Amino acid sequence: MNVDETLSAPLADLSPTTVVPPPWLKMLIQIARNCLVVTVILALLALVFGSILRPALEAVNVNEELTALLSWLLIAAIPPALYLTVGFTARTLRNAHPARALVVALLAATLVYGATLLWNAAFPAAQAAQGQPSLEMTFAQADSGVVIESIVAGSAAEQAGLRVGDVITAIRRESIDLAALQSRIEEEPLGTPFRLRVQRDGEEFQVTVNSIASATGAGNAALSRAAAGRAVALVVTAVGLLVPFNWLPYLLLGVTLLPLLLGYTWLIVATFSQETHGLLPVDSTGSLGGLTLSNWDFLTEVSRRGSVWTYTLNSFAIAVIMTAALLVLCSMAAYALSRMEFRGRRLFLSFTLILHGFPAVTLLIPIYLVLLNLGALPIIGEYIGFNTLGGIALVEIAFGMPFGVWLMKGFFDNISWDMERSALIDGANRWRTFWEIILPQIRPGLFALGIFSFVGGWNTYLIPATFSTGTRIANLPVYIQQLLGETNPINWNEIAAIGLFQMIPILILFVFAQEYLLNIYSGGSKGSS
Amino acid sequence: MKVDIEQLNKSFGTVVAVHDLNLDIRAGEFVAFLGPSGCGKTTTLLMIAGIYKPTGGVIRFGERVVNTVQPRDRNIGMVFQSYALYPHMSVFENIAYPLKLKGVSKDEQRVRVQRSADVMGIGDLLHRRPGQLSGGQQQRVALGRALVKEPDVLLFDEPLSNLDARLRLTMRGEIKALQKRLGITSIYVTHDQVEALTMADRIAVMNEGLLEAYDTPDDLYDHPKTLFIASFVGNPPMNILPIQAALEGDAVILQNDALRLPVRSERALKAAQQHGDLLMGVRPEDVTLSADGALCGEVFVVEPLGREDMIDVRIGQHRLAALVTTEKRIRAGNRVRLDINADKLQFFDPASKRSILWT
Amino acid sequence: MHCAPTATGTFLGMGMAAVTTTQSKRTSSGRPNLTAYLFLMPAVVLVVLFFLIPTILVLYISMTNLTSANFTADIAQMEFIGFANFTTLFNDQFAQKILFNTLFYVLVTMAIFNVGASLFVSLLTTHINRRASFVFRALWLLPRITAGTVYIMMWRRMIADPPFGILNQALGAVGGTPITGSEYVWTFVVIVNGMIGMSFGMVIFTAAIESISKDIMNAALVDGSTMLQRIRYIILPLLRWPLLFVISYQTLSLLTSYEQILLLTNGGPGLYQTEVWALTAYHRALSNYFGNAQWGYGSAFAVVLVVIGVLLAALYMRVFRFRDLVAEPKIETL
Amino acid sequence: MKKVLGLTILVVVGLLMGSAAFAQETIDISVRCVGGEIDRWRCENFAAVEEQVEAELGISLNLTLTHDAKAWADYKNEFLLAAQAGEAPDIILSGHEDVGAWAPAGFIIPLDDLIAQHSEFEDIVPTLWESQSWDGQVWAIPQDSEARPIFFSRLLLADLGWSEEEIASLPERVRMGEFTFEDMIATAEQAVAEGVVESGYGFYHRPSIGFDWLPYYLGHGGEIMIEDGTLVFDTEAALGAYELIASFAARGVTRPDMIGYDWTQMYTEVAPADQVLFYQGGTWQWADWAVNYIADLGGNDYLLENMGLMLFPAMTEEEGPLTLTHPLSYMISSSSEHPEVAMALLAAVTTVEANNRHAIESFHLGILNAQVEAEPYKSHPVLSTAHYMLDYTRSAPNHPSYSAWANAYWLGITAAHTGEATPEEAVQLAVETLQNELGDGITIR
Repeated sequence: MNVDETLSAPLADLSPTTVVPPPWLKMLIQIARNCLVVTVILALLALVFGSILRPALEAVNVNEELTALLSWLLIAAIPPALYLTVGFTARTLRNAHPARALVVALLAATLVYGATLLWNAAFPAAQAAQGQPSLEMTFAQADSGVVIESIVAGSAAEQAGLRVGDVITAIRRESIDLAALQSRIEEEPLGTPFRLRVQRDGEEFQVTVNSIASATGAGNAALSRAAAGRAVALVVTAVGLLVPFNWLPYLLLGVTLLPLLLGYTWLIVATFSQETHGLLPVDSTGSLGGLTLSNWDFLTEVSRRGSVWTYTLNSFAIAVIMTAALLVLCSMAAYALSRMEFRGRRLFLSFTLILHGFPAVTLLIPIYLVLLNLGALPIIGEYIGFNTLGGIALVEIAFGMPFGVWLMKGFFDNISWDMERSALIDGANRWRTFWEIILPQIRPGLFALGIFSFVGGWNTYLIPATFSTGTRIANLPVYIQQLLGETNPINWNEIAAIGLFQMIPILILFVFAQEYLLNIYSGGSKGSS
Repeated sequence: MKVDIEQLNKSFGTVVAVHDLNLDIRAGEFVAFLGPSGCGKTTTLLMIAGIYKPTGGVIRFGERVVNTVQPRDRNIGMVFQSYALYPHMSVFENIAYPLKLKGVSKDEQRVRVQRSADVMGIGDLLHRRPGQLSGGQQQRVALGRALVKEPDVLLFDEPLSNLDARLRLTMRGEIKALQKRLGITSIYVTHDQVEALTMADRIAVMNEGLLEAYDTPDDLYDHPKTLFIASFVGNPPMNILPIQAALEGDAVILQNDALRLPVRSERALKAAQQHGDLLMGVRPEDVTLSADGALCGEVFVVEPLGREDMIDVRIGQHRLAALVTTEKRIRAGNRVRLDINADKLQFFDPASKRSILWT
Repeated sequence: MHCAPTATGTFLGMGMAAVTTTQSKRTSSGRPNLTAYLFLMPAVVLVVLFFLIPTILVLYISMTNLTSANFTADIAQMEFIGFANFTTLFNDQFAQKILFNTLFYVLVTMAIFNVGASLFVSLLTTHINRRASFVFRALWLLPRITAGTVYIMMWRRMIADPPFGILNQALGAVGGTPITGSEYVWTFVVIVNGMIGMSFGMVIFTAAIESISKDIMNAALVDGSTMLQRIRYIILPLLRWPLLFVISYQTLSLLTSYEQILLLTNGGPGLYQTEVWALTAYHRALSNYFGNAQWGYGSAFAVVLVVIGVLLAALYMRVFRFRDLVAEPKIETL
Repeated sequence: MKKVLGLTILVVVGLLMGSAAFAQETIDISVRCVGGEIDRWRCENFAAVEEQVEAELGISLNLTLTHDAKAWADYKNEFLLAAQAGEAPDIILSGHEDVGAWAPAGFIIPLDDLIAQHSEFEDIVPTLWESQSWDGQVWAIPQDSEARPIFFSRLLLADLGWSEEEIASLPERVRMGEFTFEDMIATAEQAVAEGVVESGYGFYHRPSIGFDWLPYYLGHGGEIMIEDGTLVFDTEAALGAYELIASFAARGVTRPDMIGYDWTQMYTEVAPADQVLFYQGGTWQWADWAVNYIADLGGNDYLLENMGLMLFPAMTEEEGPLTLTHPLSYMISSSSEHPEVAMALLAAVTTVEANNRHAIESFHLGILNAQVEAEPYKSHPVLSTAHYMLDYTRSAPNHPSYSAWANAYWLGITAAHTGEATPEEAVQLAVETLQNELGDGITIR
């Protein structure tokens, strides 16, 4: 049991000894009431999304599929939500009378199961009632292919000229085995034409047979899947009730994180595979396997686009310049704004705030003109104009600045005034106070800003993509995007490797400095929260 | 170095923090600023330190007007309530910092820091970081740092309020002794009257930005000039009762709706000359149990203070606190008779809230 | 006993802000402090170069017919055409659709992810084992620190058609019918952006929830409240301010950020299906298949955003409790 | 000591001056190209002729060749920004239609005078020059040419029951106008109905904006620019095009989500010739497939066996079959300090030898008359069978506002294809957009 059990026991009743087990009837009524409330709420929400919002959005010409999806999800959420409701309600009983709790839970869950079965039958699973598609034949697996065992008399298959004993080798041009054939028939909608490649007496010919609804075994597959799902939910509910561990938050968090986990897993798997089908590494023929290190050849290769290290160096240069400049700039400005009195302070402060939310990315057009003019400056123009690393870094710095000043101001605001007064009395001027006394105090802030700036500079795409030409000063994200371009075949696996390579410094920072990263926004909002 | 403050004013926006303050602090004197929190005493101190700019008036160090002099050029030392040690520097670096800023050579820094640290009894802690020190040790470091540059004026901003009671007592004595030994003009801000009374040569009592009194501790205690001083100085606080005084023969009758008290004393005579309503003050230690006392009331709270009990007696709708020996074993609900030491009575004019004895 | 607030008083800032005209006069009469200006200088230069001048420029360019065919960096040579671009913009048959797309995108992403999911996750992670919660939160931060190009590549693979798509593989495993990315394009646009956006709210909400004093939570526990009651009656009311902060800040972020959409769908598929306003500005001015960039017209789109941005930022200053920010510095020396 | 120092200084100064003098003869030329790996000769040809040109002109060249696979929009934008910043490469490869925008903007220079100095250009197929001109001047040198035919899968046609002869004669029947576009769609429909291909796999087309869409408009008798140089939008032709395009998905021969479909995914399906019956693409894609998609099936040989290519079948009787070419061209930017050197380089790569390297590897059509007669072009199995198509090609005009025209046309296509608008509404949409953006600059017919 973890340390802060008292605070982390979201579902448990807090004082087991004082719980008086409520009468059975009362508990069941409570369960029923809770179930009803949950159902009504979810159904109402589904109604709002599906029947009200959706047409409303349609009327104003906005895509409505999200609301459709939501309403569908809400309906789908009803059975699990009911299980949970039962669980929540019966849980109070758990600590006092575990055995009784289990009985109540199972009883109630069974009731709910029955109810939702009816509900589901009335709702979107309607297609199950249509019946399974069938080719009106039965098959058996043989070495040479799928052998036709029997054909319904007068069926389309018979009319197409198929006979018992014919061997089906492929649908269209894909060779097929029994299991694949059956699942294809099951999955394709009714009336789908199946182009069968058939062998008879060493001759090959093709026939087309359309699938029709079969009278037997209607919709059993879909229903049994649903039933299996419910059984799983039932077991989860029961286990959740009895296992003295707060499993629910973990489950919910895990589920919400799933897409991310899958995505990053793919990234890693892909870098070591010839190709991937979903998360599985496959070779060029599409069968499992094909693990390879060749995707990492880019590390040593010098292609037409140059070596990846050039891009890495550019990325690094942008990130480092940006980090260094932002640290100095933001801490100086924030120090003045936080701790100094001067005319125009109010103006500056309000300006910082407005800049904080200013839509700077929409200003790329005029910023291009500014860069052109900067580039025309004598001497320094060569380093900070359009199509220079300095120019790109400068724009990045400017864009990152409002947030940085804001963040650092929050940190400065929290420094003790006595400390600074003391330094002044000890004989320091403001600059020394800032440099020797205050800056060392806000090291966490500097770390946070530094890491964040580095990550930002390392990952930046839009600005280098817009303000650089050719590949001379392009950075890794621009390089990667360019490999994903439409004029080139996309080698996903090599790009995944480059992507992972690009992520390595970030991941290292992530592992060693995540607390600072997690602090980033809280530091910034401290000044005003 | 003597410090003179004339007509000092400070306002933040429309809020007046310090109003027409006049003070003279003699060279080598130990002056305490006493008052409830937020009364302007710290603001005054920070003006002396040069952290705040006075809105009006003059601050003089010796003959030099320092109003616009930077803090670093005032040659002052200051000890803060929060100690304000630099957490990223060792004790040595902390103490040496003022010297470093002055450009003192490394060798001399070492000597002077060691000396200062030895004086404060932290000579063996120099390599530590402030975070590794106890509160008392940190306070000593802060003091060492303030002293190391041999300041002309030493400023204390409630330096002991973060320490526990025992330590506070020790430090109190040490600071007092040190100040006497070094003879540095010192200004000490506190809201704790015991500290002020025990340490200071003179105490400036401030209230709502105004100077209420500026006197030696004894005078403040025995001859409070205002009702505020009387009720603020002294613990437990002085009893204040509304009263009318009338001469009746050679006795003075002090009476109100609930009590009638004939007394014979010079102070009472003086009060009797003032007709009408008065406020009478009497310290709890001057109220005694007496079988034939003129006052009679019901005890409703007994607070044991160890050596003595403090009892709260209700007389009519008035309350009177008294210090009595524990042996009497007085319980709440007892009816007691009380007498008052007539020579220690104080009298105030209810309108002006000033003493009618000491003006 | 009432005592006038002094510099050490905590409510100085409030006192300052409560005073009106005479007050601000005094504040602005602070001396022109050279040191402070030196500290601010570099930041100010950048602000002028990359915020102030561009804003003025974009206003001007939006009133010219600058295109790649008559392109010039010299302002004097641009052909001034008044509000013609804005007339064209408002007559554009798709402006309305793009506007609704933008609103839809901002509102839905905000509601489901930037506020909804982030609140959900912060509530969950603050109620589980500390170590585990740290891991979860850190994982949620990954999308934000992954380069947009890599992140989008990941998602393109996620929603690819069979046999490549991860999602379709999962669907296939449970017997579902395959889906195509373009069918659910808005869903994915929202999810992809939301997963990046939600870490912001999560960090702030988590900090706010954790800063709620343990005493209050313990008191609620002693009172016998359930977790849901604690969330409803203690945590959520205390989160009012962070919620406002997140909503106002993220509205602007969502409104003006388009990099992910650019990389994921580039506004398509089909007829401006996922085109948002900021992306249109980019498309018009900086990305055209046939090579003719309409800088003036694109700027008109940008100007609309700038105006909305400034208005929102002003609103947001109120939310940010600007008064607290201008609390006077407690050192006046120099 | 002093002597040594003096000597050192002397030597250093001498070296510096020497290198300066040497540097004077080195001329920096930068070239920017775009395309996939198979298009590498677009840039690499310059490296191949570097020494030859150095010898010819007696100079030392320092070539910077930049070749990547950027998206066209980004690529063109990059040049635009660079040109205005004075940082444009000396030679830029881009679509010929950019002449229409870049010439009036002053980003590229007219080449008439320079062309006259080099005899290499005389052999260029005369029709190609038209697309390089604007305002009576030539601004670009053709780099390659191509046909954008329709590919058909021999495998799937056979599955459908077509005989060898029928399949083999298909291109010719198209050329004669016997096999029309409607016949093609009907064939695709039949293939879907019989399960030879899955629903939506009968006919694939480009999934995004591009030139491939013009044949639908042109095939219905549309004109884009008339002789006096004004842009025209022919509503009747557009309606025909949109109706046809809308019918693809409606008749189930094309995926409804074809627009926005992933290129790589599409090629994966098209290249093996066993899933998609007809595909509208470009010759260069053949080379791409052979190398990048079906190398392990047998590459080029596999394609030759299983894939064929034909003109766009006739959509109307009057227009007959057609195809489109979109020549890429080299242009010289106005920020180039050595246009004559750049031109010499261009002349050097405009030879049969140099251009064949590109044409053969990437399956682009030749630009020189002599090229067609020369080996290995002459005997190249694909190029030789496609070469007749040059007689049927059309191309886009060079006009500063062509981009607006094409964008509006594309809007209608998207609207019609996705079913968001009826073909009539789609025409209206395109017309309104054109009028809104171009005002008087467009004639609606």
